[in-house]
Amino acid sequence: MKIMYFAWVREMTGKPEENIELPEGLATVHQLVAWLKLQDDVYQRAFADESMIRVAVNQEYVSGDGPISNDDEVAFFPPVTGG
Amino acid sequence: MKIMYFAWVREMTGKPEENIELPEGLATVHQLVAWLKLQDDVYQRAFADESMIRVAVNQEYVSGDGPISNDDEVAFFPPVTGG
Amino acid sequence: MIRVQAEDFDIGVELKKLTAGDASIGGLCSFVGLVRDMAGSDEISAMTLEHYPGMTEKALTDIEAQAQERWPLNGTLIVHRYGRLQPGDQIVLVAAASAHREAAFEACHFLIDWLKTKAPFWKLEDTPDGGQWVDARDTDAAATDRWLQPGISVPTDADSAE
Amino acid sequence: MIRVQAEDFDIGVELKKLTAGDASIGGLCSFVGLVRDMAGSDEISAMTLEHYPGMTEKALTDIEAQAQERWPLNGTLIVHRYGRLQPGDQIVLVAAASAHREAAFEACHFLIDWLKTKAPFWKLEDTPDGGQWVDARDTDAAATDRWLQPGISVPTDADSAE
Repeated sequence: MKIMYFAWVREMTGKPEENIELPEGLATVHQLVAWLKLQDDVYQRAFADESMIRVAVNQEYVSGDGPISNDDEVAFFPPVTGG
Repeated sequence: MKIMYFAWVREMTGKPEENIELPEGLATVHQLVAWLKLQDDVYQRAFADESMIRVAVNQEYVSGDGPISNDDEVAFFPPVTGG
Repeated sequence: MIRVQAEDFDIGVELKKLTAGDASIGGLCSFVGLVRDMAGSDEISAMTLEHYPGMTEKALTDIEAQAQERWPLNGTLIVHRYGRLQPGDQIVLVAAASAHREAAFEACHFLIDWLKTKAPFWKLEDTPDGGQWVDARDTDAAATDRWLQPGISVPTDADSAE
Repeated sequence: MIRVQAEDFDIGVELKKLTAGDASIGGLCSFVGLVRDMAGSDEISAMTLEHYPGMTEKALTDIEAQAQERWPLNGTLIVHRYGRLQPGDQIVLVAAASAHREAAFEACHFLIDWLKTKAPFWKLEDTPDGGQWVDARDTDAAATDRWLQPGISVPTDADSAE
């Protein structure tokens, strides 16, 4: 699975993207985030307030209970501020 | 007094403008129109439906009871269709 | 800034002039009216725009002043052509620049709505049946009147940074 | 038509391309967003626009498609820049061309409102206190939501020739 981070989420995780092997049993965005938080403090801090995080799976917005699989591109970022 | 005509009002009167000496006693736009209609059939026809005519005195919109004087520039035209 | 002219205009050049040197502008809304080749069911091969020199400039200046009174604007622009025009030709450009996007949109919309019922221009269309003066439309009068409703909100400076 | 690019754009050239050869267009509404030198009380010396390549193009294409579904449009355009920008620089251009003026205005307004809450761009402002990520604004969310109201009218072709 490819995970991407943008804006201050990228700054807090310290990387624009990473590739992981999605562990068995992780089926939703929520579960992925919970698992990441267990791996390292930087994810704890980046995802401290999940209400400030938006998620896209394969470049489409999804909610926290959106399904994920190991072939997906998952992106985490703050609410957008373009225009 | 300078009187100007635009668009189909101009076509019906047959002239873009004319200068007249405003007769004594004509104090409003309505009275001027009534007097013009007495002068020639072309004004009868041009002002047949006064609801279709807009009036400006010295380049400002006025209603039929707007005051006029011999020094004024009075213009008659249809509802505008620019833009 | 208002201008009445026979010549065509370049939107890019006009808008550049309007915003040049003012970095407090956050939004610029513009509208261009063009000659359509169809009006109702008659085919239009060309049209001629007549106007009332002198009063036209006065009316446009007044419309601009009213927009600037209603919204916090950094600049406004009206360029209107007269004379003979072909389908596809530009007729009019209106634009409003503001710190805020809503003000720019509303003011620009106001400019064209008011211009359509207040500026002394008249369209004569060439049709297969000869020249025909365009009738004023009730929808234009309604579009003008809506800006007279007390309910029309003028955005405040406070909560809508661009 | 959508485009995401670092380079500046020429409004006049872009709009010309959008309307060229289509004489059934009666109205063209456009909006340009520019970098303001003030946001809130902090002075902005520059900003950097980050985006999500791939998803950005998808999101903009989707926003355009939705506008074209809601209004009778002859064409739409979104050009959005990324990278480092200075006060006064152009950030985004949206435009909608239609036979009818109301459709052009509403669609153009819709494009920028939706873009502001749906397209994956993020602004990092240089301030005297260092780089600061711009917060999303409640007013932008509200501006987006208003297009979801059932009361929003889509103009019909019948009674509003340009």
